[in-house]
Amino acid sequence: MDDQLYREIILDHYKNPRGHGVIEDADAEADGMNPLCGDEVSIYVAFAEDGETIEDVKFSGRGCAISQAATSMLMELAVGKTADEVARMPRDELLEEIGVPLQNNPTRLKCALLGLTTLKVALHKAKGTPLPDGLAGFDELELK
Amino acid sequence: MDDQLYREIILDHYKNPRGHGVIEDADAEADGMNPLCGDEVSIYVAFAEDGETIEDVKFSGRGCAISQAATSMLMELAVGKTADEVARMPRDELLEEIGVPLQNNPTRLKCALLGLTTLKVALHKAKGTPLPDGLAGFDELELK
Amino acid sequence: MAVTTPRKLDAQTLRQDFPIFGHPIHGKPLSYLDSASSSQKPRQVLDAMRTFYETSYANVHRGVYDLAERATAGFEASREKVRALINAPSTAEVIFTRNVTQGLNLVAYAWGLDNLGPGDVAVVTELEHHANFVPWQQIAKRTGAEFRVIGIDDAGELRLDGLDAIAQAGQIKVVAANLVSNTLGTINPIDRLTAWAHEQGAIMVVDAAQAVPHRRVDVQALGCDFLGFTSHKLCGPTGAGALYGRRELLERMSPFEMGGEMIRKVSIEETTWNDLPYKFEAGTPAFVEAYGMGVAIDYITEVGIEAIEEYEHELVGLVLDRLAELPWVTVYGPPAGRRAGIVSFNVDDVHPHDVAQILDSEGVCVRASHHCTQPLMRRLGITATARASFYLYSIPEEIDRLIGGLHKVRKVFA
Amino acid sequence: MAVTTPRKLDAQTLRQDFPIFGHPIHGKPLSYLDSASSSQKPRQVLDAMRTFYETSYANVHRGVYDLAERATAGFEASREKVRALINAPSTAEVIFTRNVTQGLNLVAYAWGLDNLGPGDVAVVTELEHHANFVPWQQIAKRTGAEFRVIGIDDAGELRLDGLDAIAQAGQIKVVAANLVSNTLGTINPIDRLTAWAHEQGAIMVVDAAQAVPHRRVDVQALGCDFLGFTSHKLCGPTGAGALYGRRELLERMSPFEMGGEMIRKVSIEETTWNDLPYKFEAGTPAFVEAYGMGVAIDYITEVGIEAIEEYEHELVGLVLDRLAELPWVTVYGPPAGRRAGIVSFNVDDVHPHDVAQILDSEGVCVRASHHCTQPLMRRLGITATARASFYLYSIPEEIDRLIGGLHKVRKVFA
Ligand SMILES: Cc1ncc(COP(=O)(O)O)c(C=O)c1O
Ligand SMILES: Cc1ncc(COP(=O)(O)O)c(C=O)c1O
Repeated sequence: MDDQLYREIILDHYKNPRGHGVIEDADAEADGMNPLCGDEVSIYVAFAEDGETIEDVKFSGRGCAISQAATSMLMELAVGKTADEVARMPRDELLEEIGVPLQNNPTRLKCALLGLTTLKVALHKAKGTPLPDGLAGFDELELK
Repeated sequence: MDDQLYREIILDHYKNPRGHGVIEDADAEADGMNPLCGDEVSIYVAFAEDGETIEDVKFSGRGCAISQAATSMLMELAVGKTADEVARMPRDELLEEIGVPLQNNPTRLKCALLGLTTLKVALHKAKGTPLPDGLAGFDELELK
Repeated sequence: MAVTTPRKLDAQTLRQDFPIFGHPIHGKPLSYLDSASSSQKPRQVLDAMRTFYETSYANVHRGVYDLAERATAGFEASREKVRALINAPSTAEVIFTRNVTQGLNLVAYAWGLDNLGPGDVAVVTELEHHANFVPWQQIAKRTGAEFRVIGIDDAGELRLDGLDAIAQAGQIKVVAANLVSNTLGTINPIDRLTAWAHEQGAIMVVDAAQAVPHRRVDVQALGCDFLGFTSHKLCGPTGAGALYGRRELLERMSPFEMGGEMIRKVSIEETTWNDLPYKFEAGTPAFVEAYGMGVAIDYITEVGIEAIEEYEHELVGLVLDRLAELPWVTVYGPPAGRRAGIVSFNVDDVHPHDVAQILDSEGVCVRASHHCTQPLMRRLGITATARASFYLYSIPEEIDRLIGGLHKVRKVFA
Repeated sequence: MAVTTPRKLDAQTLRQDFPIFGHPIHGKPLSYLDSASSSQKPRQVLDAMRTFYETSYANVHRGVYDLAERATAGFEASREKVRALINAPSTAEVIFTRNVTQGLNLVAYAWGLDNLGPGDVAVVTELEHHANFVPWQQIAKRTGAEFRVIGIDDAGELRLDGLDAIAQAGQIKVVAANLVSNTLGTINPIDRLTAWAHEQGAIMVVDAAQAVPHRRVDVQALGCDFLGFTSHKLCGPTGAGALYGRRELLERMSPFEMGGEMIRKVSIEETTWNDLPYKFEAGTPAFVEAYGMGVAIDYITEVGIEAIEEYEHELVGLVLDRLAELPWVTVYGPPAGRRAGIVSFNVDDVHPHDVAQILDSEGVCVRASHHCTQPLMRRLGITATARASFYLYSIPEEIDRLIGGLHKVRKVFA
């Protein structure tokens, strides 16, 4: 199982994360945490002039290979999309991109989805749209 | 088992309890309760002139055949004894007198011992002696 | 899991799923008429729990390895079964508890300590089990709130005409009632109580310990805010129960017990809480028991909740008819048409302890007690009753043996 | 109950009592190194619980009939086993709980709500599990009391030289500490903490979750006021635990959870409480689990508590030696001579989740987590560790497989 999980591409993203960093004065921003291990991730978004298109997105924080690689891949996925598109991005889209089998592994699934969840929270907060069901509770808890 | 439990003598004491009644201005007095069923018993003691010998003892309240018969038998056992003797009376002495097999029946044992426990509490309170271990907790709880 | 009967309930066949009936009592067949106190367990539940321990055991949550993932999956699948059983909107609203008592205390503490105060009123019914009575009485006392009790009529049914007077006592903040009385079998009008509670701006807390195992319970249809039940009365193991709570309330509430699993982030200065439902599950849950409760839910669901209700209704009609033939027996509570499978009674001049003891010698198990409803006992002017109660494995022969045993009681005390 | 080994512990033989080791993980033998999180269960415990359900099941207490008396006897016999195990003076001082978390919350609520207030101080240690940290932090907050933490040195041992400074914070009312740290394996000087607590007029609350299953614990020798532990780490079922409390304190305390069994008399106006220990056991207890815990106590007692301690000490020395050979592994906590069978470590540049995941593929189960000790993690400057921990069925071959697995981790992340 680990051989499928720790594929070359995962290890590559883990060792060389894309979009790692901080955006000062970001338009949208949120902190997420995986209560299982205490890992934290912060995500920063800068919109294009239209205030909708994601022009830049970065993340900081440390975590396991799965969470870091997934967040790194997400950064690539999100750039150029609109806030709305990302807020409605099904989690399976990201999971397919990651391409590792996590269906029997809900604990690691949480790792894989930490970045996406945090990004969605950031976007909903910036837009003032209500958090969808799966994200409720993240609202006050996740945001400083 | 019930045939041993509901022997003639038990039923006789149940139907014709000895010492059933109230002593006004009793020298010692306590209320007991079986939390299993909510049954309550009150016991009243009058000492002889020496202030030690139990001259009269009565009980009121209702309960099951075992508790009523045991308390009724206890009334007969206690009269003429000193407070100290009764306070130290081993419970087996009463159980032998009752003569029914209760070793596998701790619930009914509580019924059988309700009167004795209450009488001991009454005597200890009247004498101001500390309640022995098994009776601690009865102290505030049992007495109004 | 193979349950033997699909459609109409066939108790004789179901009974074979329950190993305990293979063991005689005092040489007599076991007539178990104490299911309201606790139900017996089918082989299916016992087998599944054993297999869990033998093949998938590890602490749930936080475990990355396969064994822990499997344990977690079993535990969480059970949460979904509870959700479906009571039609809760989401598993986030299903909290595992030790028993219904703990669930009700959770509400009384975690909601009550922060939401009750002087001028407020907590309302319960005279039919309540102590588990839904004492917590409200005591938390009201601790917070300075008033405590009021909805009375009953002589048939053991709630007097809703007393509600207006109760509303005068102050700001009603919580109404707590059981769905089915464990002593009288009364089925309470929870929908009407809920409507009244909500009119007052109060929350409605339902003790469904005697309902969920025996009849269809739908928290959305009832409209209540909290509803609890207990595994051991539902063919499941001891040590488990569940509490449904409305999300908006659960989110606003402080946690109850605190420790592992229910936190998000702990520092010396402060602590934040995990998502629902974990915020209310501190420490290692009774996860094998919760899993076993899920298997029990599968079992009763496959038998058919409606079939169980219908069958027990037949039995209670039968026993009421038979008891009515005994002029020296007093039966308490409503007529068969308005009661669940529970009958409290007394034999003239014989204490219920003695009734139960003599019945035991015939292999007949009934409970003799105040049934944790002392305020109700006082209302009825007694201290205790004998109580017979049914479940899906109960058979008419057990009623025959009960009646036979009562004749023996009468003879001994003649 | 037949335990196979009497004198010196023979783990290979004992292991055969545990059915789970018959089931490979990913085709590899199971190397279960997560006993600090939860232990596996011997056949003896599973058999006994099953027999209880199949032959003696009825609700405990209040039952007059034989089945209920037998169930009660099994449950209460277990209480005596707990008493003997920790040398409590009396079974009146032994309260059954769901787990140690519930026991510690019981003390925090039932003692804390009435005994803490402004000017008072609740003290815990930086080594605490959240179960003995968050309740005190939050009850202190609710009551307006101060909250202070005893720090540790770089070896993960308590800095008792900091106590004087803490005593300046106000009137110390409670000191809460674990006997053995679940993350570092540190064995804490409870006797000295207790002496200090009592000098301050404070009570001493001991979390013995990692101690009672592995070493002799004597509440009278320790002199502490409360001590809790949990069944599932002690070869027993989930859903059970026990709390020892000193009688004088328990008698003076308000109850915690309220409902059936814990009352003496309930009326609309007021309620009085049952005798100890029942005053603190509301509702139907997890009595089959409590019974199972008693059987588990028999099991470990027959193996020999001292033999277990000695054997685990050997194993922890072995694993520390082997880990010391890996320069890319960091081990946290005290030297072997001063620690229990628990080792937390990290692999350079690899997250513990990934360590545990790769070890799992070799059938090796370790926990990767903050182990419910976030304040300790922060003190160590990390967010999580991988942790290996032992019990009486652990064998040196499992350590070999752990080390082999770590080499694989290193290779994957090279
Ligand atoms: C030291 C310590 N305290 C408390 C706990 C909590 O135990 P439980 O989850 O059984 O309540 C644990 C185990 O997780 C522990 O190791
Ligand atoms: C109506 C009702 N409420 C609460 C309880 C308490 O259930 P438990 O003891 O499982 O918490 C019972 C059963 O005893 C009950 O019948």
